[in-house]
Amino acid sequence: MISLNDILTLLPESFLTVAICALLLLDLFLKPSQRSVTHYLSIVALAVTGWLVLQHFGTPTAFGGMFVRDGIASILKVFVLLTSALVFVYARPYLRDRGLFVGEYYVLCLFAVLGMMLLISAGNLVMVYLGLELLALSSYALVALNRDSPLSSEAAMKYFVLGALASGMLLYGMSMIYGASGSLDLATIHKAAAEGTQRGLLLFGVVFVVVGLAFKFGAAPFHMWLPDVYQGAPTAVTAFIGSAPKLAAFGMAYRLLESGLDGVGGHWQLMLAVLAVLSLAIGNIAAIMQSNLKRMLAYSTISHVGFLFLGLVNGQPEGYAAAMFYAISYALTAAVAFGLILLLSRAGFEAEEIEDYKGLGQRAPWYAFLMALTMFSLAGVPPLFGFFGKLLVLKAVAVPGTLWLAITGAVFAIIGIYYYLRIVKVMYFDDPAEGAAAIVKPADAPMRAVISINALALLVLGLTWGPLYGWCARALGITP
Amino acid sequence: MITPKLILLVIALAPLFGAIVAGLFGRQVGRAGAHTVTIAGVAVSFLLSCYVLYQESTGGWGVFNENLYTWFEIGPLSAHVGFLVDRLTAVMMVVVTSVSLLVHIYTIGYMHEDPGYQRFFSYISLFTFSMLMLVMSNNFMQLFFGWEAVGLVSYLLIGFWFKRPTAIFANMKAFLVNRVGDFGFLLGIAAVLFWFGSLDYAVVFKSADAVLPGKTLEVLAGHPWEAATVIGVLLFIGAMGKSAQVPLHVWLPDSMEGPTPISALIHAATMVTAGIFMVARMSPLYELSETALSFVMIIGATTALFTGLIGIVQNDVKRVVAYSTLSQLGYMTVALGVSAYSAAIFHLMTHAFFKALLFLGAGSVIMAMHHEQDVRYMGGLKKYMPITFITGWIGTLALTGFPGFSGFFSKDAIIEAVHESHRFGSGYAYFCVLIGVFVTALYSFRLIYLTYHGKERFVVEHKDPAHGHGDHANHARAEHADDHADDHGHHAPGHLEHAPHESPWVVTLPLILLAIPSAIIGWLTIGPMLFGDYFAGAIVVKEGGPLAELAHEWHGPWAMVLHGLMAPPFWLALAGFAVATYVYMFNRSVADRAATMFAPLYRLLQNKYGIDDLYFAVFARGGLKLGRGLWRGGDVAVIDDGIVNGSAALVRGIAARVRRVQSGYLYHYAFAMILGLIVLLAGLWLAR
Amino acid sequence: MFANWPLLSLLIWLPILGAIPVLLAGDKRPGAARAIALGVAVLTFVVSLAMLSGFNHAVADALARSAPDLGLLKNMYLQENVLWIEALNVRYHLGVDGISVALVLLTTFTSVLVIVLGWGSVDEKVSQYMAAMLVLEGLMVGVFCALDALLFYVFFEGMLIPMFILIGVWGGARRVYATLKFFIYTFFGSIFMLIGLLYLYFKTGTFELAELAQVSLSAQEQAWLFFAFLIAFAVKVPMWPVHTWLPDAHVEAPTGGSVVLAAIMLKIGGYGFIRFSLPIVPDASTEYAWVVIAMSLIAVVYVGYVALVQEDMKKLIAYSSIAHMGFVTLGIFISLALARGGNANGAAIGIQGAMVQMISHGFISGAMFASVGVLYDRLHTRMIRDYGGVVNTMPRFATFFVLFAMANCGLPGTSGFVGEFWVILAAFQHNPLVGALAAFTLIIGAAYTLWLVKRVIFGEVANDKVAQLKDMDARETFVLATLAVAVLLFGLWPQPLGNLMDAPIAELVKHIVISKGA
Amino acid sequence: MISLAHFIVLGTILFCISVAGIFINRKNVIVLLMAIELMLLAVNMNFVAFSRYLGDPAGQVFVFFILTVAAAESAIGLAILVVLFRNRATINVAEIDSMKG
Amino acid sequence: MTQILFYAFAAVLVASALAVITLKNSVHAALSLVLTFFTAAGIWILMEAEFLGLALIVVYVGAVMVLFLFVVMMLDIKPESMREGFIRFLPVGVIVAVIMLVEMLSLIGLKSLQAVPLPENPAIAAGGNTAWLGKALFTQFLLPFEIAALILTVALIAAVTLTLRKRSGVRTQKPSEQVLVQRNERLRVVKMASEGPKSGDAA
Repeated sequence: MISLNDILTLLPESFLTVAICALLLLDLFLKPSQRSVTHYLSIVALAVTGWLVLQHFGTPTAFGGMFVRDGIASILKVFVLLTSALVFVYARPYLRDRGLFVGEYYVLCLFAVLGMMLLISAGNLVMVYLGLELLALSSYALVALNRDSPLSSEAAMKYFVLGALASGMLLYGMSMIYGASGSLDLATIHKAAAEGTQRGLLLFGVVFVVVGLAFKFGAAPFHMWLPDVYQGAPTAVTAFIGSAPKLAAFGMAYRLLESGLDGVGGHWQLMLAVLAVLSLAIGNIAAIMQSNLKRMLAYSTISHVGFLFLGLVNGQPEGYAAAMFYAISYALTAAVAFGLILLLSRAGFEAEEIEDYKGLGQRAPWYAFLMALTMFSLAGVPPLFGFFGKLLVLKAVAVPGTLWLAITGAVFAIIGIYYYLRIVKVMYFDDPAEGAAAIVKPADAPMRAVISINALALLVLGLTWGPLYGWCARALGITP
Repeated sequence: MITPKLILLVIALAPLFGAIVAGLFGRQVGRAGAHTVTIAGVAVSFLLSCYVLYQESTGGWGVFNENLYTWFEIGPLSAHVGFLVDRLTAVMMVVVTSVSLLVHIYTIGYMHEDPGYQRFFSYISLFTFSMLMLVMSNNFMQLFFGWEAVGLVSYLLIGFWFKRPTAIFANMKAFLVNRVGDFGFLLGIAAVLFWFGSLDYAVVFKSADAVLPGKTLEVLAGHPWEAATVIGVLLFIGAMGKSAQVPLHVWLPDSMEGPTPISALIHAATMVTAGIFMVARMSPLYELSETALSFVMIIGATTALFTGLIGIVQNDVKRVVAYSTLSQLGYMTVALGVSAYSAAIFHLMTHAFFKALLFLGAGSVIMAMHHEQDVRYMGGLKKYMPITFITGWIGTLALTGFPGFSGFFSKDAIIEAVHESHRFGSGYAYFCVLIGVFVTALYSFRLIYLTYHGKERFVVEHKDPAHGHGDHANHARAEHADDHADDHGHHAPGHLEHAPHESPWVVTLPLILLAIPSAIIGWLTIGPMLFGDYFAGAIVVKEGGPLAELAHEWHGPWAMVLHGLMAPPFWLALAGFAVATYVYMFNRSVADRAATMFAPLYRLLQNKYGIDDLYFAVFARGGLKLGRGLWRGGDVAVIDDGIVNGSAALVRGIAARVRRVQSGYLYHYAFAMILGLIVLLAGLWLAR
Repeated sequence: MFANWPLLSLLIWLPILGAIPVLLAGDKRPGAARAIALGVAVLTFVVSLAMLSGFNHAVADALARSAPDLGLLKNMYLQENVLWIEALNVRYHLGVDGISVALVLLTTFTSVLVIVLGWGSVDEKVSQYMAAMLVLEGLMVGVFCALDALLFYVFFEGMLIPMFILIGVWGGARRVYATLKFFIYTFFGSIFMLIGLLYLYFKTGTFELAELAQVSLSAQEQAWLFFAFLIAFAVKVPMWPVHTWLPDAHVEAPTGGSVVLAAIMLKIGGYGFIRFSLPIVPDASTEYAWVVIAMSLIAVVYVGYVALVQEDMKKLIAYSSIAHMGFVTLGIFISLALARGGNANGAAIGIQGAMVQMISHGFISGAMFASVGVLYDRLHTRMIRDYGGVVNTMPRFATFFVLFAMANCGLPGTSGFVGEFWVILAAFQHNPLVGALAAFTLIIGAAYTLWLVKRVIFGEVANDKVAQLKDMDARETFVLATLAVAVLLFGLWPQPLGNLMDAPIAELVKHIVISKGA
Repeated sequence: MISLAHFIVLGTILFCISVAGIFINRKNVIVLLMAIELMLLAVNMNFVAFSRYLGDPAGQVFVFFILTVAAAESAIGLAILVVLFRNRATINVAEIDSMKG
Repeated sequence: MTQILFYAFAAVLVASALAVITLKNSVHAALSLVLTFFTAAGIWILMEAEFLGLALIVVYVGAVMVLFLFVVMMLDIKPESMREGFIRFLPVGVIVAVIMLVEMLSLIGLKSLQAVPLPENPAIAAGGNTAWLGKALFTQFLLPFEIAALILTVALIAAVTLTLRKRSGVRTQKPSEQVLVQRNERLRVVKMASEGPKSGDAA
């Protein structure tokens, strides 16, 4: 039966739910001019939730194992909330310019955040599924948020159909796992997998589960939705679905693969290795040819997912810690990248073609510098944050047996460096195109402050990433 | 407190001081200041050198061997700056400083119009310093320093008139050819270090007998080489470069592009003899390898004869003398080859005087002829410039080895030594040196006659003031235009504004001062130097060296002169003299007829056996071709376009294909997913 | 007195942080930017001198205390050792021995000159240029001080960013191609080293160089690691056949960039061999020494010939740099072979030669590029055919140029001679044929250098442009004169360098003879 | 008596039919949605069967949730479809390819 | 008996499923999907999952499919235009589907499944399938149940956000305004001067 503990354990989520509903109602009575209230309140809501997440009350599990609250969950949630808040800040001017500055954006985003939090804490296949769907359904709607844009609706359509297909496959896998282990509870499944009852059926299910995961991450060959959605969705939405959900996806992977299917690790690790190599290859190679920055970032995401998978293929705590660290670093970096696109775009001008960045170094030195930082971080050049993610992941696989993966990763990292450098090249080495105005809006000081801090954090964290990694490591029970 | 050390330091550093003052502060001290200070410096070191020679000869000092400065010291390998002064060194020092001093004085007259006056003095003093360091060195390291330093100075001086294309070509050529020699020389030093573990003469020479014999080096499997031979040959390659031995002789004739005093000092008297000195110095090592010595001898003999032959057909005054220098160097080398080292040094000394004399004489003529160097436009100069004329004759007699003159003693001694030698190739060497005598006489007297005797082949015209200092550019490009002789350059060859006249005293004085030793020094010094044990300790010769043989029938210079009158060399020289006299005094047409009759031979000599052309084709052009091939073929084609940009292009190509997969069609996307699923299932299926 | 200051950190961070005020000065006020930059650079140089004295004191103390020989890479001075990432046991561990000190001094010294050079030749985005230079300096010093492999790697890679910008922004016509080539080439090399380091971490659980030097590895592991390191450092040196980035980079880079690149960055490759390959994988290094030796000899001969035919002065000098760096690698690996052959003395000579060659090449190539820069600033062309007879209009410049040229062909009395000479001596002891091929540089080196001099400096004034040339101003004269002094000083008095590096090299030699096969 | 296998096979067949449907059909998005519904049906079939044979309610509860979510999903899907149609005046999949590469 | 029923249902199920993906007309496809659901429900009821069987019919046939048909009508797509190139892709689809079917069946391992015994239905003990499910749903699965509610909310918001739009130029009653109307808005009393002849302005 439900105890107070269950409620307490679920307090952050419960609070967020209440907050969302409150916002939803409040928003009805706000004039468009007062929309900022929603904006700030939702950020506050995220902040409070974050604070609650960090409080140590409640029990490790609640609702009979339905809900798990462990270190990993807290870390991932905190960063989910953080990146979402950042995205909110960055998105505001963009939304306002395009008449998308509506309550629904915030409500749907918050629902998505809630979905992520539940997904991260899922202790049961049902919870995984529902969390996933809560996230997915909100995302579909968000992508289509700009109702008058053909691109958005097309993107939404593709996203929706493929997403539904993926979750269908995931469910099919779950059904098989259920059939094999006789339970939906991940802990029980873990036991069953370890004992090897109905192994054949279980493995059969695992394949579908991995497919579902791969789709959520956007790993090749289940990545097809990603470029179109990133490009088609309003940048404010791209920024959202491009950053935080990667953390959630990692949480989901950890729950399903580690907490659930550890017993059959050998198999899914091999699958992940294959997907990782594919993603690295396709992501990096396809990104070279892109002329649209959002699309290029989409492909780079795919390649980063490949790297993240490298962390999982060994099924070791170090590997998970590395992958988690990687996800965090990626989410923060992606937030800046999209944030800068949002910052540089203005009414009637999406700053999403790479050409648009010509000579930015002269037009807006500071933002060009931030963008350069971001690109070098994504490329994995020390001393920036992104490098250390790669470092940890490579460290996880640079052991006898998976050395070949490390080398593959390295080789594709070299290919990858090219398109990031291309952005820097365009910004600094090319001269501004004719009539390219100074493209930074004077308004919206908070956004510019925040994004500057966020970008510089990539540098600072590059020098002081120890504690963060320590946190991840401790959460996974690694004692340094 | 005057110690030997101090004296030696002063000897070495005085010229350096002069060089620095003249070089860095030339503008401040002015012309007069420049030549005063440099001459003073050289004079000081000349006097002190004489003092040192005296001390050495009288045994007052004994052998002086001290390190003054440690250049570096890593582990076992240490290199010092130090002096080893014994009689050999002393003789060299005197020769160097004396000739240098005279050349300094001479230069005042020769270069008085040149804008680079101070620079020139600075260079020649610097050269004197380097040369002294070279000869006074007590270790291989410093030897190499001096070796390269004199090379550098010679490079700078040949290219002194840096506007002349020929000059800057010649100096580069000289440097590079010398570098080929240094290549061997350096390896020789490396070899010495390898086997002896030290670079000090004293250590090396002392332990030579103990260390080298039996040691071999097997670079090509199955072909062990004697250590002594390896060292000997490698070091001698260096000597071949410096002393312009065939086949590395090609740079010396071109080096005549430099001002004449340089030709006298560096390319006749001193620098080119560095190789000879070095081999003599290394006699303890060379004595250990018959092979090396035979090698030395054969190279020397070849040089002696064949370069002399070229001298016959040259028309440029300086070039004739240059080829005679080559041939004389060949004689010295032969002497070394038959381990008559002291004979070589002896000839080196005499040659230094009379060859310097001839060069300075030639310079004086050239001045008189307003920098016309072609003998075909000279003749009958004796009435215009008597001193030059007389000294010229003395020099020539010395060169051709007229009994009594210094050249006679040294050259005869060498020929005799070769005759005595039984070393492999000595027969060939003997033949070469004998014919060489005839050839020498021929070209020497030809030169004399063409220059001083016969009728004048130049026209004196009085130029109208209107045309004179014409525009700088056009005749600066003209072949023989010196920048300080503009107003002559654009004249048809053999046309002078005003009659030639005797040179000023600064020029004639050195001629006279050089003529004296050229004539008599042989008579005075042959006794001790060759047949006494003057060089004992400095030069090591195995038992029964040819000179020892000769020493038996040695009865003083007078006897030698008498004996010389019967000996084949004298008659050969006489023959050469006769031919030259007949042809160039009485019947010029013979020469031309001979030229036409033996056209192929004539052309062969004209082209210097085509060696220069060969080198240019093979090494210069070939090198460029090779380089271009490696660059375009290797770097650009294979590495860059092939591998580097190629892989980039490859990736781009793949990318273009990969893009096409992302077709934008929903069902393709779904298809991809399902395909992925199928593949994974298949994988599992196989894994089962 | 300085011995217990954090001098090394100061040396690293002073320029990096100094870049901030320079940037703040902004491109609007180039004067201020230049002044601040110069100030920072000079200050850094002064600090590095303090570091030298501190180092000497420390060494003296150690000798006085007759401190025990702790083994390779443990006898480091002015150490700073802070835990950086405790989860990975990565340490912010700095320290110097003679080798590092020499290179650090070279870095700080060159940086000052580079700033002075940029003073006049760079006139757009001045503050950014100066800032980039300073950051670069700091990172390079870091590379030479790092005793933790990962820290080393961070500096090693971090350097790429400012250099990338320097070439790309202030470079010539094909700068984009050149700078991308430079970046990707180097990145390509280093990433494999990273994997190697991670593997070592997996084996040992530490990135401490000193620890890594002690770990025992199987022959196969060593082989893999050796090649991982080889790629990284061979690209940096650069060795044939991975050298093609250098000519392009040099040609396109601004003068300052070229100088830094040639004078310091290339040295990092050689330094890497000495710090990583030899200590960590001595056996594999011995086994595959022939590979490196062969590559080096090719660099000397092949690249020499390639240099001969270059029409672009910078390209020519770039190729000559490759040839000269060939001596560095040659010396290092010859010595390894010698040491294993029981000839410790020969080995010492070889490594000394390599090190001295690095330092002197720093001066000479720097000077050569600076000289070309002087010409370029006037005529804005690097093509040899556009010059000729420069001596007529720029006698002072010509004097310096000839001097540096002579140093470049290794004339005794210049620093260029010392290193090459020692390496050749060592090479001969290893194998006379190798010695001969190495000595071939005497000829080919002289050939391309003197031919360059002949065509550019000597001869009649080639064209009116040359006729209007002005001789060097005080600033340029200062730079070249300083370098000339350095070149001659170390040519005539190499002993200080020898003393500085004797001890660590002796240690290294002692270390590499011990096989660590597991 | 019918064995568990029967139901699972049936589910599998349904699954494959829906998969086939998804890319045989290259025109009509609505049919795509229907195919997905079929897939869910296959999943449900499995769950029901397993839950029955395991005697465990969880399976059937899961089916209950799946039905709920599927309803919501199709609501959103159709909404998107309507938006798409408004923008494009078509739901022909073959014409919806403005983003590619 | 049950077997026969099962096979019958199964046959219809598969057939109608095939019809769904092959029929030209979307409406027909939707209707055959309805049929599919009916048969599926039948099979479930055979399996004693009565509640879900009925729920399937209610939720799907009652709600979802109606929604589908609604949309189909609303978008009125020409059937014939929607089936071009159908034949072309049929073989591919069939092949892929068959491959998958083979793989899946071979992987599932039917042997072991056939061996699974059919246990006594615990629902009966719990007082019927519905009670059995209800108990689980409201105890163990309470949290998911709540979340499902949230999901429906999201769906609601999403659907409204995407589709609802205020059309301009459409006249509708605004009751709120009707209620708030004031008297003086309805009639205005105009005061005006009384008419009267004046001296001096007779025309």
